[in-house]
Amino acid sequence: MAADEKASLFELRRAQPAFRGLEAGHLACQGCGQALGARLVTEAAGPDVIVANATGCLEVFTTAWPRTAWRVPWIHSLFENAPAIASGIEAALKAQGRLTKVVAMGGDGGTFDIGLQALSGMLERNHNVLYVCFDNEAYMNTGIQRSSSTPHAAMTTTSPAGKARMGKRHLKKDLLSIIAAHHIPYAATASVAYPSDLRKKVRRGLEIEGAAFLLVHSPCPLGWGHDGALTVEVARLAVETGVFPMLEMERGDVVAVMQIRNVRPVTDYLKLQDRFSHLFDESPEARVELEHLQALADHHIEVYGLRGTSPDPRDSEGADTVRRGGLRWG
Amino acid sequence: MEQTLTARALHPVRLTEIRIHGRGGQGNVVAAYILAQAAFEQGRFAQAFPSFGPERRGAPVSSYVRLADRAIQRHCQVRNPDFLIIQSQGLLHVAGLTAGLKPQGGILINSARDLPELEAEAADALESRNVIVLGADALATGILGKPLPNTALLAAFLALTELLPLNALEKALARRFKGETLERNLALVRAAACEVPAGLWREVAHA
Amino acid sequence: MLEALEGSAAIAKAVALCRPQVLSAYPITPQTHIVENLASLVADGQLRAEMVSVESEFSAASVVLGAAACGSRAYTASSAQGILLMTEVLYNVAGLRVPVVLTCANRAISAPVSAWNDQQDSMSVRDAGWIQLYCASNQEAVDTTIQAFRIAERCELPVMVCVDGYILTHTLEPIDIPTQEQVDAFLPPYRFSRMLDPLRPISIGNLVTPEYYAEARYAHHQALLRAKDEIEAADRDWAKVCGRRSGGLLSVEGPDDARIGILTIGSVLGTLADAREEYPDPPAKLLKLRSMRPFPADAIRHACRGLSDLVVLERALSMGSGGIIGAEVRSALFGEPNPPRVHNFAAGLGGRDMPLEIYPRLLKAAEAPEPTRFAIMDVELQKLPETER
Amino acid sequence: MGLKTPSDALVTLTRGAFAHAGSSLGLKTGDWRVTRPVHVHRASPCHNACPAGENPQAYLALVEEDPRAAWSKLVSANPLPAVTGRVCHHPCESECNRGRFDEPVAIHAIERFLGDQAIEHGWDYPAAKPPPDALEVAVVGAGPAGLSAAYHLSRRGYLVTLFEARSEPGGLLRSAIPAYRLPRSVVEREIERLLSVGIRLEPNRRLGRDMILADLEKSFRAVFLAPGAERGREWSVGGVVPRDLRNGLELLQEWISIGSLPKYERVAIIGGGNTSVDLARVLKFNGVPEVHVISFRTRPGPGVSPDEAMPALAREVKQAIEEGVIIDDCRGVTRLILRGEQVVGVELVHMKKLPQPDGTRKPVAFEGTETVLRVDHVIPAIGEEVEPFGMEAVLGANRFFAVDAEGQVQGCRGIFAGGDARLGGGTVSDAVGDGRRAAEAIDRYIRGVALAAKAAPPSIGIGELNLNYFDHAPRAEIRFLAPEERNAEAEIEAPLGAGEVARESERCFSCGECMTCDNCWTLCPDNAVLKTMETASDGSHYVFDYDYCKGCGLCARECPVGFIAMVDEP
Repeated sequence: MAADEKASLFELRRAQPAFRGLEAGHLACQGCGQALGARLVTEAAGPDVIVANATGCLEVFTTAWPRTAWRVPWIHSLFENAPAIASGIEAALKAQGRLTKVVAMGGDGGTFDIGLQALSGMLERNHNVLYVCFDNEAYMNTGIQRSSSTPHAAMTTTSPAGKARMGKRHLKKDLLSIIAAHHIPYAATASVAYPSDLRKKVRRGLEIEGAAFLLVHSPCPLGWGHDGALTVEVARLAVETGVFPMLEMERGDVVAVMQIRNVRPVTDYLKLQDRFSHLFDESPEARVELEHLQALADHHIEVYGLRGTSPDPRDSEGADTVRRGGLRWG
Repeated sequence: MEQTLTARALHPVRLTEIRIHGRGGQGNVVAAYILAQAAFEQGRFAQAFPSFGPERRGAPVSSYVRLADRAIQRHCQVRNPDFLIIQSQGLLHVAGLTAGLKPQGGILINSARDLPELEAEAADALESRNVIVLGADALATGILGKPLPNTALLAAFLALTELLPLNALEKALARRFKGETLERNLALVRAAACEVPAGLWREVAHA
Repeated sequence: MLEALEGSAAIAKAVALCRPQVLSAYPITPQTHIVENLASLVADGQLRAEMVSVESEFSAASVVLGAAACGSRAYTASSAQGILLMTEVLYNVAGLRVPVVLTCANRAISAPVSAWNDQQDSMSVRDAGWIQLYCASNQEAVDTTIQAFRIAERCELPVMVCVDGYILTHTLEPIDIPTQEQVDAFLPPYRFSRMLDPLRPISIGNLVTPEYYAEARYAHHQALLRAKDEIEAADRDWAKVCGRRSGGLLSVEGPDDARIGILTIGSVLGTLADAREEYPDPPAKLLKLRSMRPFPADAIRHACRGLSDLVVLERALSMGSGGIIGAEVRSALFGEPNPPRVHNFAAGLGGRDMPLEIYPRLLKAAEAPEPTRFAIMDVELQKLPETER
Repeated sequence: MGLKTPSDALVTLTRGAFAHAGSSLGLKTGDWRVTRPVHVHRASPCHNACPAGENPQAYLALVEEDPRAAWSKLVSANPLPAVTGRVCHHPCESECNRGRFDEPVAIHAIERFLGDQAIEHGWDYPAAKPPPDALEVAVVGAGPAGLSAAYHLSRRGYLVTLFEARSEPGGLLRSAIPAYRLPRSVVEREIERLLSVGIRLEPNRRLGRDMILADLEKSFRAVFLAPGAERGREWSVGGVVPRDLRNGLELLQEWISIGSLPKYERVAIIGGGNTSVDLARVLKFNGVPEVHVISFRTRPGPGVSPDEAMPALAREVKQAIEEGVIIDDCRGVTRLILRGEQVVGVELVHMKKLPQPDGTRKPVAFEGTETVLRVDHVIPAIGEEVEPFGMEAVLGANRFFAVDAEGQVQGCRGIFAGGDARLGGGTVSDAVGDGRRAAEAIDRYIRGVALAAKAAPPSIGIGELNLNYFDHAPRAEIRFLAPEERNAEAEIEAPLGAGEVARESERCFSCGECMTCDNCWTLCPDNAVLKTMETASDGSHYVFDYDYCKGCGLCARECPVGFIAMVDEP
């Protein structure tokens, strides 16, 4: 590439038609779902936003000193206190009369497990903060250890498959129900496979006065064992199989869902990922776990009424339809 | 509070230090551990450790091996390796890749290209170095079905330096793999070993 | 038998050989490979134990406290931020005199965040009332872990086995793994005198009024001081079984007539041992401090007799004061007839490499006209703006 | 917050180790790559399938925003869209990838819409008048091939003299395609506008009668022969021919020009092409009670391969059946039943064209399936050949011109041929394509430049598209006059409205060509795809920043149109 083009690339980067939340040069693995999710969320929220980030992959791969990929003011303290840090920021902004938005971010470890207490406190006090959890379903920064968000029967280094175990024994913690019990104004789930839906929910969470929570399903190629190029495809299949229900809640009640137009069998989703490879070795135990995961997905579909009745532009196959022309429809 | 550390002959331990370069997810640490295991199988003393820090898939990483004639007590970084093994030729343009390599140090590179091409492309890293190129990806794909270059590179390295006999490497592999995978890896070891001039780096290794 | 193993894998095997019944852990670099290896031993049915994957280190320490109090041998491991998060529980486990073994894979403390090695974490909780033993190699880590269970259960005091993160935990080297028979011969089954048992119900963790609190502290302090003998005995008895010593509280190596001594702790000892062979003069003694708590003051006094200069090298510091081990060594030597001059240095903070060349620099410092009260010897001031130097 | 990019030189530690926003740019993660994404222009199936060489993907991309720009893109290949939009067999639609998703895009209707808009609004052709001193080229025959050649030659700056034997240009467009398929006004106005680009028309000038080929060769730098195939091929059944035998094409041309037809009761038309079907429908419109079309080929329909099917357009055959024409497909005539010289019937037999051991394909009659069909007239419409008059020297004994890859008549430097007169020619769009290719060849010939043989790149199949990003949508409904309302004059197929055209163009998958959907820009985890508001060097609106791209391949995987490919690091 000619030098002048490089210079123009540099100017071009500064003249992007929309705010870009995360700058290039961060150290995420190739095809990282969380890097994609964080960029989309920050763009929908920014630039007038302050981010409080819990320890985790996102924090590590964006801020190796002396550099940071964040384009917005950003603070990391510890693993278990991001919601409390955000509460402090929100209180200060309120005291100063500033209208800047506050977004707290964490991985599933930092949200489902070590930071749950601080999160509950923030929600109970109804701070005007949007908490975004990027759920890659295990402790990825420390090398893929099990978290309470790891799906049942998934293999991690601390819930390995062996003669006496078939991956994680327990079920994925139903964090949404715990969030619902706090009766906060807005809570939702979203996915990196549906960027427009994700952006809409971020804006919705920020517009609403009071606490809001967003769970973003973000595949981890390394931890889930798939090629970096498949990240969006895997995320999409999680939605289309009912494994990851797309919901919106207000005051604890489900008010809207993304309908699945053609429900697909869970194996379509599982077979792309090495963390479930032990379920495909034809053994009886493997068969039981496959049926169990299918039952869990079917249960989601029944409980949340996910099966679409007729094609709808907002359902699982219409929501990401592209249109010709720039600035992808919001 | 008696003397506890066994008395040591007072000549400093003679070490051969190797630095292996690769990308996150390319089995870079495994390569170091296997080479150390091979030395152990041969009754020699060895130490192997990764570059400490978070490894990201695709990111350039390095790992280190020390071989010695008696127990290695030190626990510090390798600064002036005797040899480099470079698992991905794309790394040649990463700044300082060959920094610290001893003047006589040999560089074994996994690449499909021939030496002149590589030297032209990465002059500062390779000029006035003795470099051997091995098409490990192709070899591995042919035998393992996947371009995993580490086993082939280790076999070629041992053939070049004769630091350890090939069957030491085979015993080390047997600890890690079994069945079909082991057989293919052993075949790959034999194939890769005869791709390079045997003993070319003997003197350097045993200097 | 001798195996080429990564430090963490060796430690996990040692723990398994001690027949723990409850393992609890929360992942944190660089401790993760230990708990991962234990998890696969459990998953493959080679270790019948309950593996409790908790939601934070605070709970990891709490789970092993509960398990040990209830009659099961329990083990956990952590690093840096995890150690600080469980500090409240660490004081509690010790105060309740419950025998638990914890591996601390030493790592620097945030902020700023660092995933690399130094000993600020275990040093920060040295007053929590735990026994703290530091390992100079992965072989010592295996032997010390096995000894730790016996020490803890005889003294009814928890033991923290400190192993340098990455430098030891992630390094593969030949390590002798004892057999189950050797460990069973050395380590009897777990017994806790004040076990929670409906047949002999007792309450643990009572509120203590001012009338008795001081006595509780005194007893705990005395127990720690008496533990010195138990630490030496464990090392001797284990050597009878496997033929190796780990250095008890403190061990000394080097020519008797050496006038210079270097006292340090952890994996740097191996590097200095190799360095002594490359830089034979002036001759120097290596004083390997293994037990940080209880602090072996008299052993240090004895080892320093005849020395003109003692260099204390450590991998942590008490900000606003200086060296931690340095201060404690000086206080131990106070009142000695002609004590050596004590030069105190910190180095290797946040994972900075400590190469062989550090040894000659220490010797040169020992011969300086004025002893260095305290300095971070490998700091590079040009990396700081003027105002911060 | 300024964009700080600390160089890699020594960096002083900030208090509390804070970092400046966006300073991650200081670390080039580009060296993580083993493969890299690149833009790859791929031919769309509709482009490769179009005999006239159009690129529907290109003009469908513009039609909603700027119909005029879409039209000029369209006429850069095919100058007669209003005509071909109506009469072409549109292979573009049968190849359209969307056909295997829900329904193909109604490309021909949009092509017709653009042609009609151009005529209505008088949009000028993108062709400057050639200078008076430009080199001169002669074109013989003002049918679709000749018109197209003249147009493309004129665009390339040649002064074209277009000789037409008849009094008016258009060839078969005017003489042999009935108005209900191709209204007279459309032909006349589109041809008139085409000629206005600076082409000199010389009507009533027949080669051999008013000028001779040798003169043309002398006074023009090159000659393009596009006389069409006007002479009906010899037809008989075992040598037997009825007395009053009339050729199908002549009858149709006579009706179109004079409007009179002989009185028939029951008629059998032999042949499965457009001429045969058009004549049959015209006879039905004129009240002939029973009209048969007999062909050994099969009636076009789903699952019928092109080489087995009747050459007539599938929709025309369907309309003909609706209007009462009887199609006797897979039938051959083995005997004429005469009373004296008058036909009273034909003997039909099941017949199919089958591959022979020597590799050719020949019709085979199946003995034992003979039946008798009572008719009073038999009309052969089995195709035509070149009327050699005036071109004997060049045509030789052939029935069609044999041309080389350049379109030059074998052995005749500077003489080119195309359209129905060329061996293998056949449809209007083929003729338009021949004209364009001939113009390019003539241009190269005059400038002495060799043919740059470049095969069309393979078109991109549906497997290489990411269909998750398209939602099902029905094809625009093409409305026809009800059979009972149809007559020989009123155009049967209704046009699409502007709104329908816009929505239909949105159904185009834009195969192999960027549709600026922003997917790559939106989904790059590394912010290594940069959007350019003005078009970038390769015509798209996105640039890969290889300083930072890690080569994960996500953009290539999620590009709906297969415009991004992953290639090994150079």
